[in-house]
Amino acid sequence: MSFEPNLVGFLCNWCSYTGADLAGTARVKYPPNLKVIRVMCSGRVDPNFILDALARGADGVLVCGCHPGDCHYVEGNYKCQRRLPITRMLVGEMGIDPRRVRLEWVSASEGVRFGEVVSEFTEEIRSLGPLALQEWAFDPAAADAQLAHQGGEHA
Amino acid sequence: MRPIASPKELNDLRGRLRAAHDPNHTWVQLCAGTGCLACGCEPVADAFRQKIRGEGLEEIVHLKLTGCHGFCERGPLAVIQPQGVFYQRITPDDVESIVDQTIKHGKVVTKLLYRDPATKTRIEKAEDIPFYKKQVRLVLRSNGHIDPKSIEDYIAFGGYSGLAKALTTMEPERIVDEIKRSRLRGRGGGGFPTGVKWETCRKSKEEPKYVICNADEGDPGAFMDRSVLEGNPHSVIEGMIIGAYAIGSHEGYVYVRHEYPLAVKHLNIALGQARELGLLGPNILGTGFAFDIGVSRGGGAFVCGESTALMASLEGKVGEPRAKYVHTVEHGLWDKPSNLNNVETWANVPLILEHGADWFASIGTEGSKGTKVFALTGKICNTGLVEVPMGITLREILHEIGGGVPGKKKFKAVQTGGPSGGTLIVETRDAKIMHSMEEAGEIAPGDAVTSLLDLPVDFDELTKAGSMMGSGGMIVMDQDSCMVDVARYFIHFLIEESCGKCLPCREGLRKLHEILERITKGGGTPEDIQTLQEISDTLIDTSLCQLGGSAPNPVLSTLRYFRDEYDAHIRDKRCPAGVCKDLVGYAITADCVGDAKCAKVCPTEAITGGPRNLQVIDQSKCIQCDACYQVCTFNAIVRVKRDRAAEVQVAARQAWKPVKERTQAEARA
Amino acid sequence: MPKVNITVDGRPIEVEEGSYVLQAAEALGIDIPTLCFFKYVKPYAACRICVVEARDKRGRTRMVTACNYPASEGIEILTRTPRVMAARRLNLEMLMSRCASMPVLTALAGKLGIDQPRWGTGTDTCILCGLCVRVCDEIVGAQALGFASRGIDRFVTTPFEVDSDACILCGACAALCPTGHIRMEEAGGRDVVHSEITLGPNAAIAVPFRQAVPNAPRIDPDFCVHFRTGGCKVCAAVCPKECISHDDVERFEDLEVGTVVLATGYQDFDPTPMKQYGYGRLPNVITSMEFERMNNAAGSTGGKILMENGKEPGAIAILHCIGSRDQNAHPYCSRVCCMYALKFAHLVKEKTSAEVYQLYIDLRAFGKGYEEFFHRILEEGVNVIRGKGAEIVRGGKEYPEGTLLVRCEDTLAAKFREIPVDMVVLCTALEANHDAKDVARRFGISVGADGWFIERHPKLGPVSTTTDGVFLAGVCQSPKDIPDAVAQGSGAAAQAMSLMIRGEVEMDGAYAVIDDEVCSGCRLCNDLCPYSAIGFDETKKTSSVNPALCKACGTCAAGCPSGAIRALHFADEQIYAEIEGILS
Amino acid sequence: MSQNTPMPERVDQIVASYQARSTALIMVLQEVQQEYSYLPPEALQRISERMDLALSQIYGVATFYKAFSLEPRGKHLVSVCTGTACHVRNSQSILERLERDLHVERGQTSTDREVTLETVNCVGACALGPVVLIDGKHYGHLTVGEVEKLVEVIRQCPCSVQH
Repeated sequence: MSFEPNLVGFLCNWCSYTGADLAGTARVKYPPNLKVIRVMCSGRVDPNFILDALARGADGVLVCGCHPGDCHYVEGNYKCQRRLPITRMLVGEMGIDPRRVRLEWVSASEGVRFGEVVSEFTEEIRSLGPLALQEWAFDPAAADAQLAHQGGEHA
Repeated sequence: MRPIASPKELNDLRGRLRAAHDPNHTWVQLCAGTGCLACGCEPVADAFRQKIRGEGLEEIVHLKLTGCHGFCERGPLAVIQPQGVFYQRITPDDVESIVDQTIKHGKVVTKLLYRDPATKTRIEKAEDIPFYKKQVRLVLRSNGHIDPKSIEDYIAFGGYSGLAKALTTMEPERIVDEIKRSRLRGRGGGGFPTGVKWETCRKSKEEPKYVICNADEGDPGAFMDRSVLEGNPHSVIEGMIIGAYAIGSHEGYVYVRHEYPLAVKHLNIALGQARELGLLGPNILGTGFAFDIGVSRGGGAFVCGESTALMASLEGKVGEPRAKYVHTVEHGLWDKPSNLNNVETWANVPLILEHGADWFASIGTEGSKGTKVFALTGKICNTGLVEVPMGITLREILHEIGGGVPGKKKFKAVQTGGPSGGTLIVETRDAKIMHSMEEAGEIAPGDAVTSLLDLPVDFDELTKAGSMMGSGGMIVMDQDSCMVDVARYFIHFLIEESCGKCLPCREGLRKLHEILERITKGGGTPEDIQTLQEISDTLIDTSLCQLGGSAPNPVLSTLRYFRDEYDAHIRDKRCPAGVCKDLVGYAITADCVGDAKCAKVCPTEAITGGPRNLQVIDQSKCIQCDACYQVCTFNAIVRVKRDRAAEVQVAARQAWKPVKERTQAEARA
Repeated sequence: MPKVNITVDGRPIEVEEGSYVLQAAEALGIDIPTLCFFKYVKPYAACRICVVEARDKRGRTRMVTACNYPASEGIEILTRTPRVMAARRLNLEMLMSRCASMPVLTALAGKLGIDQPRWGTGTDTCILCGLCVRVCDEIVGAQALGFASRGIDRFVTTPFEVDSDACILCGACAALCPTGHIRMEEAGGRDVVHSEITLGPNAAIAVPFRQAVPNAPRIDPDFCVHFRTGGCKVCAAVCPKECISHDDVERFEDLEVGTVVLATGYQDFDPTPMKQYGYGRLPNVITSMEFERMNNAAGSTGGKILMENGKEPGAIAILHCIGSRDQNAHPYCSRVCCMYALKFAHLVKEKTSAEVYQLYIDLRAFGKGYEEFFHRILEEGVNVIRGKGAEIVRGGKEYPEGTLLVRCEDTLAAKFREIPVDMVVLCTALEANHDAKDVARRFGISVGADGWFIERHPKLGPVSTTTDGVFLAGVCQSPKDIPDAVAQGSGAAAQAMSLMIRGEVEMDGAYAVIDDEVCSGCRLCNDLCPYSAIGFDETKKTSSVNPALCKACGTCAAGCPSGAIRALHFADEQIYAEIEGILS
Repeated sequence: MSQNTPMPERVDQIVASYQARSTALIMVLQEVQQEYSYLPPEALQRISERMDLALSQIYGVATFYKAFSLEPRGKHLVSVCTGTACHVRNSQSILERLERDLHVERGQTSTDREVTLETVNCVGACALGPVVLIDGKHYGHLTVGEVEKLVEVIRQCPCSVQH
């Protein structure tokens, strides 16, 4: 069976979360891979959240916010618009394909578009394959043990 | 000089000074008032100094330059003490004989003695001279005797005893009472009871209070205040200190007229000496009473004789009077209570304190107490300063003291009180004058007329008769004065001296002068008399101060007594006294002896005729400058109506004979 | 002051002791003529025209001047006795013989019954009443004038009869001079009318204009003499309620308020830079506000439409969109000009017989009854040209003097046209106040590119702003006409009232909190917050959140480099837990 | 005080000697008049500053009192007494002759600055009436004829102005 990407989505409460809700009520078909975390504004999304999600096994992270100018908090989405590219650069430098982190503006009325975004993102991640950071995640306890083991040799 | 700390010390000093006065020394009391200075007493003094030094008599013969003796006509003059001989019209050359004969040998230089024109006899002692005999010299008592620049002289002569008595034995209220009981009245001319004035000033609540001496003496022809300040400044200072103590003032001012530099000098010297002796300043006579006097020189403005204008001038402002609805004794200098009196009034105060109010009240009449100083000037034989008891008649002053009108001229009028307020005093029984008074509606024809000349000198009497005491200037006029010109002169004087603030005075005086000038130039019309009357009434009614208020007096009194002269000018275009140039023509009569003195002085060579011949004035060239009339000793030149001059000279030509051919009688006529 | 009883012409009156008799007569309505009296300077009593007879208790009568004679118990004042009248008449005749016949004197002569002054009239124009000297000394305090010389030569002058540098050109002497002897004149010698003097004596205290709000007089310090010389203060002395104080100074007051309604309005666009319209250069080219002012009955022309030379214009052009819908000025439409332009056209038609030309791009008569008004204007014969006025130039020799040519393209007739008119009204744009940005920053709201304040939401929140408690009303939010402004104002007031009525602000649970221990004081978060809810504590050197303003969007929490800010309900650990939960 | 101190300082000294009391204005003006025989405009300006008095008040005082003159006076001062006493002794004719011979009107200064002719209302020497003062020296009992002699006296009288 093909790889099912495990996606995390941060949706802003006023536009994208309402948009997702509209997609649901409008029976829009879109893959279920995206697991959603509601935040009050896309500006709340801290780059650490994205890294933590990836670290915990997410294959891709989608951040959605209101269109610029529509933000319920006036400037929240502008801040997100500045933070995401930097996060993607950071992720890229860590050896993770930046495309695994995506920012989309979805307004409350764009239920259909939300579906398309999720589908498109899922397919894109599917093509990138699993990230599976755990394998090479740093296990502090193992590292200690190994160190102790090596220490013996070096001591 | 140590300051005197008590009245006893003052008496001791007086005792010492009197003891030092050696009776067998000789004092030459030479008058050095402004009048005598003017007629040359300086060279006489120098001559005395040289003579005394030359003869080595410095120890026993002393030259003392005193204040004015009063007899200005006979200056330079001196009194040799202790003999008391009175020499007059002394020239520097006479000094030689005075010292040699009188001082060394007690012999009298008859040439220098006063010759009484009536009795033609020489009089040795001053008090025997008619000029002095009828006088009672209180304010001027020490004028001829003390050296104004020495306080010791003043003290030796009894000075400051009144002050000592007042400060140490009397309460201020009692001093005010004393002055009230003496019934002393203001000598400035108004005659307001001095005691009442002091009392009101004392009672007003505001502080500080000022005591002011009005020495502005703006009336021309009046120099009594000047003589007192020059001759005896301490009497005024003492009076002011007593007044200040009585009223409760600590600051005094003497406002002296700009034209009196000598008075300012002597006053300042006296003030300095008084301060040095502790008779002025923080602690007077040790009694703790503090009072000082500042001298302020006027700026040359007659209006500053008026109290509120004087105070404005003292405040450094323009001498503009202000309404007297609030009296200056309550709101005067810097709006504080200020008691202003005339020099002569202040000079009387020490006498009253020294001799008591009853003594003072014993002199003078029922309404006016004490004496009054008059300045006798103008057409009078004995020009000078006269101090007479109130009640004396003007006739006595003019004829017995003044010696009548010089040069066979007829007396016409005497003017008292100066330009603002002055009125004429005339021989009201004179026919022409009575006629004029009838025309002016003053008296009904045939009414009895009070003779002004026989009125006693008294504030109330004179005012009742429509005249006034005035400041004391007494200008005598004879037939040569044209009354219309006199009125015009006074109005012109006031135009120059008016402050110009209030409309009636400024515009009224201009109008009066216009009319009077027109009359003197022959352009008068009958209605002018009515207009002069109306303008005068308005000035009296509405002028802000007394300068304007009393300016019409000279006009009204000349109109009242000399209406005929006004009619002569208006109707006949003739000036009876020959003064108004435009109406007068000069003509030489047959009395001319041909000495051609007139020709020499004539500026336009209008007189021709050659030596020892009848001189003739060319009417076209004559500019009526009066030079010939004044120089001709034979009264051969007459001033007649302009168009009659030629006629007179034609008649003269027929009647004229050379002097040799004239009979004895004709020559003498 | 104790009271005294006196009688004036037999009529009793009680007055203060020492008060002047003239005032008593005035109170009784008895007229006493004066020449040198002025209520606000000390009486001088120089003219003596106000003499009256005063009879004291002892029956002695004397002539006194009413202006400064103090009232005392029981005196009787007689103002018209023959003696008084004669004195007044003669004094006046004497004055008239020196002075030229001037209104003040001939009027007084008439009153005193003098038809022919006895000595005729003279030439002087100064009656030496001293009013000028006293006002300059006692009221103005400049003491530039004074009397000189004395007696009949007395005259009023400045020192050495040269221009005085003490004179502050207030014109008080000229205003007070009863004969016009003193005139105000420009350095060039041209006579100056009082109203033109910058420091004119037309009272530096006045109600600015009829409908001023508040409708109370105010002092203009630049023109008030007191602020120049420390003198005067006549207004304070005269005000019965003593409500004038000259030592008030402008001061800033801090008001503790919970709600603010910003209604700071707009300012007119200045068309001068647009050289093509010749405003300020060509005569009779005026802005719409100036035209509006001219039409105001309390305006300078009393409501009449007049050209600068005072005549009625024959033709008027009204140019729309000057500075509006213009890439070089303001791109936005100022919304109100079309309708007031039509109103102007109607006013011109109603008040004058002038031709009217409306030059518009699109006529926006969008409001209720607006379109009907537009048609009515057309029926009144207004020439309506669809084409923006391009340029205004002076008419050539062939046109009468003062004609202006309006060059424009009539797009409907597809022709270039040059319309000769006498007056041009420029409907200038409404632009934001020059200090709009400062005001916005002060109140924590934001300003759009066009300078108008930004409302909370263009559709749903037009009267409030993103900062709670700050509301907007009127043109400061965007151009609008009076009905809209009133509507918005009412809305803003209502919303403000809703907050104020409650008395406290309802906050939902969520807001951000800064931990002082962790906060390094980098102040990064201060600018992050669109609601300026994060302030900086100077003493503790740490930032802090004002919970009432915080909208709990959490942007600051995400931006804080040291993680010192906790966004309640969406704290970091909560989100991490969510992440862990969905990925486990 | 020495003549050569420049005028402004000299005026300051005079003002200071009266402690700049505004009430001493007339005395200050008299000393300045005494020093320079007239009141120069700069002096009045200086006094206005030093005594904190309005120039208009000072100008008023300077033109009110006859003792002050705003124009420089002539080398010699001839004062004819026109008081009443001298008037009745015909000082008018002497005044008119002096005006004719000196070619200067009363109250004016001759164009060559030689002589100032002024009238005074009584100098207090009425016995000598009619009296004329030349630079402070009295000449009494004058008649119109003697005026010519007087004019010579004025011309060669050495003393400069002091009165």
